[in-house]
Amino acid sequence: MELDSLYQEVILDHYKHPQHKGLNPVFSAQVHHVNTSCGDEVTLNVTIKDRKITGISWDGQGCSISQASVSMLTDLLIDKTLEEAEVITHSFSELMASKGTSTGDADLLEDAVAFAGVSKFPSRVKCALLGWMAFKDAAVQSQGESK
Amino acid sequence: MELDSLYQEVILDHYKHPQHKGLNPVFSAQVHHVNTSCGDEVTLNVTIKDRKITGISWDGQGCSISQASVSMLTDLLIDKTLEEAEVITHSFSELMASKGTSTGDADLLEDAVAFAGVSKFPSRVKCALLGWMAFKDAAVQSQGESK
Amino acid sequence: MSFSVTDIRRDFPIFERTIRDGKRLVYLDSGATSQKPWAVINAETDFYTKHNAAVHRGAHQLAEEATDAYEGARAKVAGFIGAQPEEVIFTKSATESLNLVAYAMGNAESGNRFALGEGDEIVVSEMEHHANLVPWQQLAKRTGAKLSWFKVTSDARLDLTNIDEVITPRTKVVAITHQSNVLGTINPLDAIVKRAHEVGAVVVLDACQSVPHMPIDVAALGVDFLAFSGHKAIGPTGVGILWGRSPLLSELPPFLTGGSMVTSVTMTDATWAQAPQKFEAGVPNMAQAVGLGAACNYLTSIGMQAIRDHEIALTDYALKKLVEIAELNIIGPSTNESRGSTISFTINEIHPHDLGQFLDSQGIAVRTGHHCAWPLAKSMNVQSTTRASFYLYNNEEDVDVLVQGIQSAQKYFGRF
Amino acid sequence: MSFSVTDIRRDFPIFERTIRDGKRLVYLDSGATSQKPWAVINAETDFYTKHNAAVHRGAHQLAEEATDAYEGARAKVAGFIGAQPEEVIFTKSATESLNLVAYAMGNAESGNRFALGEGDEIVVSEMEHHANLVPWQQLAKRTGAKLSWFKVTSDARLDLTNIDEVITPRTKVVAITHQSNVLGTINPLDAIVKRAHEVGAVVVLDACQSVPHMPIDVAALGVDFLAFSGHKAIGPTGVGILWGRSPLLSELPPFLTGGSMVTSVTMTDATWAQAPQKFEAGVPNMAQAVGLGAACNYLTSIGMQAIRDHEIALTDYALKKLVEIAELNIIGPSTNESRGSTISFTINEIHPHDLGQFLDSQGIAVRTGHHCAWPLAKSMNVQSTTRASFYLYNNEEDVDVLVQGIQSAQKYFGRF
Ligand SMILES: Cc1ncc(COP(=O)(O)O)c(C=O)c1O
Ligand SMILES: Cc1ncc(COP(=O)(O)O)c(C=O)c1O
Repeated sequence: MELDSLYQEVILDHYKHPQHKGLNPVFSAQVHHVNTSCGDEVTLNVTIKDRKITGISWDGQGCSISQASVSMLTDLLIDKTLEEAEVITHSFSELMASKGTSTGDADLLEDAVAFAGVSKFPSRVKCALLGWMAFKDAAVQSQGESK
Repeated sequence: MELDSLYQEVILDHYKHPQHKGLNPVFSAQVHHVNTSCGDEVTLNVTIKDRKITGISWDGQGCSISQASVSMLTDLLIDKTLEEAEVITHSFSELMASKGTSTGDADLLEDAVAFAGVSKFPSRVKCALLGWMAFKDAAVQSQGESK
Repeated sequence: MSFSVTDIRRDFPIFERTIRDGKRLVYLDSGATSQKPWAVINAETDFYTKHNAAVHRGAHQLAEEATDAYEGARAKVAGFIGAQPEEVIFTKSATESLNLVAYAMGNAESGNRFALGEGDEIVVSEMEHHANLVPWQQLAKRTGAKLSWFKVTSDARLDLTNIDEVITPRTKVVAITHQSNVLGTINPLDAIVKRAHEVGAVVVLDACQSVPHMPIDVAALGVDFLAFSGHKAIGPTGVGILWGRSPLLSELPPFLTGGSMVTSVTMTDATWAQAPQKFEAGVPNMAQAVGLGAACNYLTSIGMQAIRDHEIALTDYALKKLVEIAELNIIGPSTNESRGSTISFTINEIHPHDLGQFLDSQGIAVRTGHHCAWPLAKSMNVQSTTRASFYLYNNEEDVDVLVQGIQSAQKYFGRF
Repeated sequence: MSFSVTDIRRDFPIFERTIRDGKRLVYLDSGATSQKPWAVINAETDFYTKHNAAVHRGAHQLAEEATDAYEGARAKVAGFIGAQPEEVIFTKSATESLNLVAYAMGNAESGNRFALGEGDEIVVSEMEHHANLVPWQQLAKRTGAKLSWFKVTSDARLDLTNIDEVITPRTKVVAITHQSNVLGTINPLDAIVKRAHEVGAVVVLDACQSVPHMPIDVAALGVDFLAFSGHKAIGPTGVGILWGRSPLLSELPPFLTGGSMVTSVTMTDATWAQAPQKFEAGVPNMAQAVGLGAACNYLTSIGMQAIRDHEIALTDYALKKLVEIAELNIIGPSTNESRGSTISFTINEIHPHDLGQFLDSQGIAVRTGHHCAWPLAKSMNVQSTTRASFYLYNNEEDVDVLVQGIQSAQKYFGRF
């Protein structure tokens, strides 16, 4: 069933056992993003020190894809530099735009390659990207502040 | 040719030789009507004394149907009482609404039965009625004033 | 019985296609948009292939035929809702119809009964679709009028207990939905109309979810304006209706301006034609109007009361089956009283978007999300729901497939 | 030659019918609305029969396909005029597109570059269609801004001699037609765009009569907004386009409000989505957008330059033949320089309405009247004209039939 390529076990696992969920009151940037077509939302508290992401905590409401994606994002990006994060973010965005033609760079994306199947469902790509868009925003904001 | 039923000789004759055209500066009501879909216009100066139409003069610009119709209207209504005029106006309106099924009441409408053919051309009915609608307005106005 | 879903489905070509891997299409998203019968599609084609010309303008045969077709469609729509043709305005959608009234009121100058300013009030409700909420918010902002609203009770009904405080002598307009597109709730209009007219306010009815599904007679409703969309009533996309009482349409200033809605134009000024032309600037959506006329005829041939009865029976059946599902919560009246066939629900542990996706894999089309009624979702304390909405081409088998689909989804997502 | 009117006509089913007593249809009213090829009609039918669903909303396959079709159409239209998809807004007509800009500017609050008030100026011209005149008159009234305009010269051109007095440092917007729907005149834009941008004004182009007839590249034109109607470009009725530069669309407030154009909504407030969604409230005219996409593809397959060349040749031929007719006066440029294939004229002694009626009896469809450009008629000193407008499906034979028809009319009405 094609649905299985969307709902990979690792995705549902992150959905049921989200990582770094629960907002840390200390942060260098806070962003709140909403997927306006369905109402899914995520709040990210990001802490960046000397261009290094020292912490991401989050809260949110939404479908398994959007919530699992934020959860994996935290696993992937915490302790990375902003430069490394940008490479990963870019790679994830490209995977999402691949319409099912890419399997993703497992070295960079690790478990998040499970989202390859999402790219076949255009209406769900937005779900998977919600947290990543929020992170981009947070990165820009905290850079602005550190200047 | 069906066109001949529209452009009866008597209609084109009135168009080329309009009756009572040229505005009389003395009147009890003046009205200006425009057919907004084509721009045809007519101004009527109507004089009514003791519920009798003693004079109608007019000026206008427009197609043969609209202009001939006003011209015939003046011939028909001058020297009639308002009650007689209403009967004639009503009869003419009915003829116009007949979609080609009526030949018109020649006793009442005289030459104006030539407009029977117009009723087959829905877009021209408005042209034929332009002067008659203006007259109705003028009659109402001058009654209002005489009260 | 004369009401045969099998026969009706044959008139709707989309049911010949399949979904995903050859699944039968179970279309339960008519609340968003309805499917179209050949009668409607062919009416548009017929217009384009035989009578296409700009209406009200040309001195040629095609223009005459196009005008007849367009005005004939207006008469059909008028007959369908018990109105006079000159009270029926073709717009592009219910959204435009509602914006039309709101903007036109904003154009009214003082002295006009529609003129609004500080101290005046606009009343809506918490269960409005954004299309019947945001235009009024904006009108309030532009004019300084105050926006107030009816709340929704915990059993998904309009709270009218404080009607006299909500609709006050300062209220100029009450804009309310006939049937909620989320809850299915059908609102009682009598008390609202009575109170509104008592204080001299007009009632604008959002009838998007009622006109397609039940017999509507504008005279009997007592409201002053009514809006609906063709595409939810088996009609084409790109056409909506605004109905208004004649004397009100005469007093209401125009909205869109341009060709065919004027009586005279100079470089600095213009005067307006009578309604409905006053509200139909430009070359209209002729083919779509003609298609909507055909839709009204089709619905009439089936019978609006028959459609309503069919949907009541289907809703009965669906509610009974759905409440049996463990973990399923109906968001809306769980009884079949004063409600339409739109059923929204949530399922603990499965997000609506995931449920919708799973159902889609089974060929079942539902809608998920806030359904363009965000404040309602907040007041019902849900972020998102799954909505199944039924229409004349649905039957009990569709309900069964839905119920099975939900149960399979519970298994699928419960596997860890 | 690859441009074959015979082949093209075969694609347009309406040419299979006859007029009055079996006369061939000679359709010379494309300035009002154009005929539709099967490619367009079938695109709409295909949407309704296979992919119909509400776009941007559902979690099901039909909704995905409908979204692809709708957004695909946007990309086609964008490609057709050299724009980016997100700069292309689907409206119901050019009339709505122009009203959109005017109303949205009226919604701008002080600080916004579009905000207008006393002391500000709006510039139009005497040759505007009512659709590009009345909305600006109304905006001027609502905001207190002043309306000024370019005059038309006796040889039917825009009088730009006083451009620096007409467009002043107080001018906020210049709304101008690309090609007059009466005169056929194509207006030179460079000087207007240059002067407008010099003073910080935006240029809104009414491209109703140009986009269907010549290659258009919005980047090359230099204007800021551009409006046209689908139905004049062999597309469906009920769909129009507003194109605008991205940064301007970002700053311009919305017009119609409702579903799908918001990012969040509370009972009292709402925030807006990005363009183009910000300007497309409600379930859009999906089938019509798809039809317009097909129209763009059809026109591209014929070639817009080939169409322009064909019309230039046809206009050459027609002007030459028409000026030979005694008593005929061309209302518009009598040479073929900077003009489209719309030719208006009067004939001494025969009123346009009577001429149009006579031509109709010969199967020839022309338009008569003021053509929704009343101030222009007054400035050209005519009450009404007859207008023949050509398109890709017309040929020299059509011109010959028209000329014969006019001559017969002169005999017919000259018989007394
Ligand atoms: C130059 C021009 N502008 C605007 C319009 C209005 O277009 P529509 O009626 O399709 O909205 C037209 C056609 O009627 C036109 O010719
Ligand atoms: C209750 C209600 N009102 C208004 C609308 C808006 O209708 P449309 O999007 O067709 O303009 C809808 C549907 O989307 C609706 O369900």
